[in-house]
Amino acid sequence: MTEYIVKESNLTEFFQAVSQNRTLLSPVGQGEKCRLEPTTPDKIKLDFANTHLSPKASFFPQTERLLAFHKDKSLPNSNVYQDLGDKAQDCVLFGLRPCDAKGLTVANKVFQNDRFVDPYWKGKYEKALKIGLACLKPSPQCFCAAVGGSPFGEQGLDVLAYVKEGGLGLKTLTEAGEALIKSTKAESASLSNEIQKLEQEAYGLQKAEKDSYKVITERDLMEVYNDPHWPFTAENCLNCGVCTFFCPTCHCFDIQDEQSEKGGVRMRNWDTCMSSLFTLHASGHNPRPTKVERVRQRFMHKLKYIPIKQDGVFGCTGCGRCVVMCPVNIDIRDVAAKMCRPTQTAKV
Amino acid sequence: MNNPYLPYPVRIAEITVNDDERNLRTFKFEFLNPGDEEKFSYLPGQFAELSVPGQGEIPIGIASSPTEKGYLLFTVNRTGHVSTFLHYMKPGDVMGIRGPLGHPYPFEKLKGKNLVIIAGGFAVTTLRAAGVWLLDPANRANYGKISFIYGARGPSLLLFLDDFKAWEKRDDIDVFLCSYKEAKGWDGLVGFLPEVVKKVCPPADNAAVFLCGAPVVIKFTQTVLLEAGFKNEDIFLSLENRMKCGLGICGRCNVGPEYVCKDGPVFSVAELSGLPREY
Amino acid sequence: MAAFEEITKKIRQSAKTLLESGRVQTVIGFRTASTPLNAAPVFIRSAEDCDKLIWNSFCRLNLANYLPGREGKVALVTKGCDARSAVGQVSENQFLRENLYLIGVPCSGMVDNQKIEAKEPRPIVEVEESDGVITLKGQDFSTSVKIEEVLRRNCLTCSNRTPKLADELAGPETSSPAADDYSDLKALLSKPLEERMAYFKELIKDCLRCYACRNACPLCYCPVCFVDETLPQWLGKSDDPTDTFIFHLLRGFHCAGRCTACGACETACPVNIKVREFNRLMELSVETNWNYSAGLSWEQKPPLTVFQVDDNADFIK
Amino acid sequence: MTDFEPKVVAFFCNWCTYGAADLAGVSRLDYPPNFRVVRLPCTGRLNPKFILEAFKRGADGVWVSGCHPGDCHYIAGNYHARRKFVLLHQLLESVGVDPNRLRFSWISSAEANKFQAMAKEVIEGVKACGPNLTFRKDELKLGLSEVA
Repeated sequence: MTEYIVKESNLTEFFQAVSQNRTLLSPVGQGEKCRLEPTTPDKIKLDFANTHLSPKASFFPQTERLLAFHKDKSLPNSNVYQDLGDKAQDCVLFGLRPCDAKGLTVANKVFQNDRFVDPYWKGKYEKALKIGLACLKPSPQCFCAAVGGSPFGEQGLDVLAYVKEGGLGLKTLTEAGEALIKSTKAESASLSNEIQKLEQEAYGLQKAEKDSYKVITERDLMEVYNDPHWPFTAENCLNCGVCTFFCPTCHCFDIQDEQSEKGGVRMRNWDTCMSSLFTLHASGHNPRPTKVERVRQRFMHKLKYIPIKQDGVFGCTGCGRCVVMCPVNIDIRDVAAKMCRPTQTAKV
Repeated sequence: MNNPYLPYPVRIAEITVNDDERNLRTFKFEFLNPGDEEKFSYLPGQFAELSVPGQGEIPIGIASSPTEKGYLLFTVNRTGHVSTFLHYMKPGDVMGIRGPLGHPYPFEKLKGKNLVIIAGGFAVTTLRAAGVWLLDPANRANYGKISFIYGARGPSLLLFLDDFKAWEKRDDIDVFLCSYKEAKGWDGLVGFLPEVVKKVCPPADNAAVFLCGAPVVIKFTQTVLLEAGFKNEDIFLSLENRMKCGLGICGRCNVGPEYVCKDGPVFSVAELSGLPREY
Repeated sequence: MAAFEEITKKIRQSAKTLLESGRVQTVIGFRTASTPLNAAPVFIRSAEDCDKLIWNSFCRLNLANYLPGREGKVALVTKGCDARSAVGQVSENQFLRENLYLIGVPCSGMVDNQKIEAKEPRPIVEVEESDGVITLKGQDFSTSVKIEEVLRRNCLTCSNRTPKLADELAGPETSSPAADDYSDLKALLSKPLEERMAYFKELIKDCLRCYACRNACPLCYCPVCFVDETLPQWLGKSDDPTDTFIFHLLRGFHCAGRCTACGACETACPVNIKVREFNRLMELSVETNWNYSAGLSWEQKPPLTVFQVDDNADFIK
Repeated sequence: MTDFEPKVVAFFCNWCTYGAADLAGVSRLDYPPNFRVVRLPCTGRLNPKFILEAFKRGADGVWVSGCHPGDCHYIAGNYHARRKFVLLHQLLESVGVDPNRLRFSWISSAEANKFQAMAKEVIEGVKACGPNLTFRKDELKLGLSEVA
């Protein structure tokens, strides 16, 4: 839509303006402590790589209480679950990396699918204005280009910001984003040439080639599924599920009830397809009994199933968290490369 | 906004113990709030989450037909945590039902066709519902010949026997009941379901099959059906997988890109043939 | 300290001989990882693949983890601590001694990536190692760090760096530092109860309950872990601090007398919890009560499977 | 805290302490009623998770009691149990659980008087600790206040 600049000296004022009547969330802390948290306009960081945990935690917390009931027979509705509702408040997120913003859109299509709308997700997702921060210096593990993303990607964002000489450059992407920036003292400017130039530079700094995994979406599903490399790809795996906990698009959860003598609560907790319990039937039958099926499930889901359901968009956004976090170095880039071509022989 | 996680409050109206081993019970539920029955609009083949406060939820196929007003039926096999707890509950207890979930059998698409319904063991529930629904005067005329083949390990394990005995007397449905093994007092068909299907199955012309049962039953019956000339497109199975949300979100029931809860549980064999066998 | 090239060469040679002679079907060792500051487990089945095997200061994981339930004869590349774990598994009947061959690597300690990050927070692209110095290279910088300054906590107090029970050694024996004297824990234990509880609760407050610590641990081979039991379900699955606390306490308890301080749990932990603190509490107890350390002989019995008639337990009235 | 009546979960071995409790009862020996007994076949059956579960569900104290070493009905059950207790006792004390909350004793089925004395001692000890607030699940988190 339109482009603006904010001078370095006006940054605090700018963040004050965008967070008027809203909570401001932005990455705080260093290294593994870097996370998306409520913060104040004067503490905004521009020099982080990315948050340790993905921002999905702000929309889909590790534990979320959905319903509750009481057991007091003297009151109405005893033993009947009541909606705890979604307590989302208007907020503005500053500093989402484009890969993570795209990840949220992938999860959003699952939480608001063709038949059902998850009210807990929807409330939080739609009450958040999202200002992205483009990546000028991708980390060594980044590969957004390979999965159809860009260091200046715009999906899922209301405004895309980038650090430029003497301040911030802004590009508004939605009506809401435009209205938000208009309400500040940001000065309009023409930045498209600069953005294009910087985007190309940032692409160049990534090791990944553009769209190099696209061929996976074109291959036959069962052929990819039956490739002989899977047992060897999975051999290292500890089934710890760290990859799924850190993934910006992994959205699987478990629903659990807990109760005391006074009442109870139904909540959902992050779950992981790496756990054998995830698919275990009460009868004892398990459709994915060993780690080979479970590891395959994760990669197939990211790179084959989600593209089928979401018009070719990968369920992996190239943020590289799983690459770094995996204790046994199962690198999704290597696996994706294997999934790109038929493998005749199984190799390590 | 309508919250798909929130169950309708229901009261257990009646519990029937179905088998000698007391592992199968049929629960009859009534909605607590007037108006909820209207909202709970379903067709046979769909399922619902039985929600026991403080214990959890289990996805169970709906055994009653929407043509039976005023109540819902579910047959529950005692296996895990929630089903065991449910078996200890009493008529009058309050709990919840969340649904309806999933897709029903493709009744609309199959109008004008002959239908063969094959059930093995307690998988009969949603098929019984389909039978009741099809025999309703409002629907019966839309379909050709209807055959119902139902077998179980023993006569005492045949559920809803009263319904089937009544149907045997009707001339707009052919009912074949069988016991997998000989039993005292059983004068009906005897034999493993696939063998019985081989003997009594009507011709495949202009016909579709609903098939439910244990995996081994499905496997062998499917072979028999294919030999008899049925096409993969015309054989409909109802799958089950571990489920939590039932809304196509929580991610555990998927078979390839399809969610059993949201996109199923009814799939044709043709639809399943291009998918991993993760069910 | 033997040069890592020498050790790597020796490991490859041994692996080749073992595979060619049919002594083992698989060699489990480390390969170069796709990310810097890392080494990945690798399963070698043919002699021509042996050149993938490497050794460096990032071989932190404990490969004994892959033994329980594995079929066929296996050679394992092990540090001192890993060899102890493998020995422990043999004594717990998780693996047959005759199916196991230990290629021991006299260890000089493994590197803690957190300590590296503290010294060089910029993104690192490439790493070189020689003579006890690691050179960290980024897009526009190069920093050198002495390995001994960035060793893992458990490596600084490891008294068994040379795997003495290994079937062969891939290098000359290394000297080990003094054993863990638990002085920090002892100091903590002299503090009031509330402070101790606050310390441990703070320790695990970031826990995601991903159980990576459990899955990376060679001791955690139970077919169904207590956290996964459903009938009854012992632990809630939410982020409830009491459930999380009980998980760590029980995991510590289950590892009592079996932990070899390999640090795999802490390496695997994605939020860098000092998981081993609970194990150390237990090891301190086991050592003081029964003077026992795990994995130091093929014959010894784990302390909780045996007893002395006169075991001391004054606190029981 | 004088009016604080603690709840204590007691794990008793079927062959001895459970009998001692019986004997104390029929002998009309007074003891505090603050504990709920779980009868075990042997203290060797006691999995540490039982104890942690009791605390988690709000028990103010746990008391484990079995046969004197050497008198085990199953020959060595309590010898094995004793080693576990040593570790568990030290573990919980180390992480800040007051040792008065977790008590162990050996009481034979003839020792009704010891049972009485021990019961008093256990309950007094737990009373002195006050209610268990640190090692239990927080009910407020259930969100009940919003529905009732």
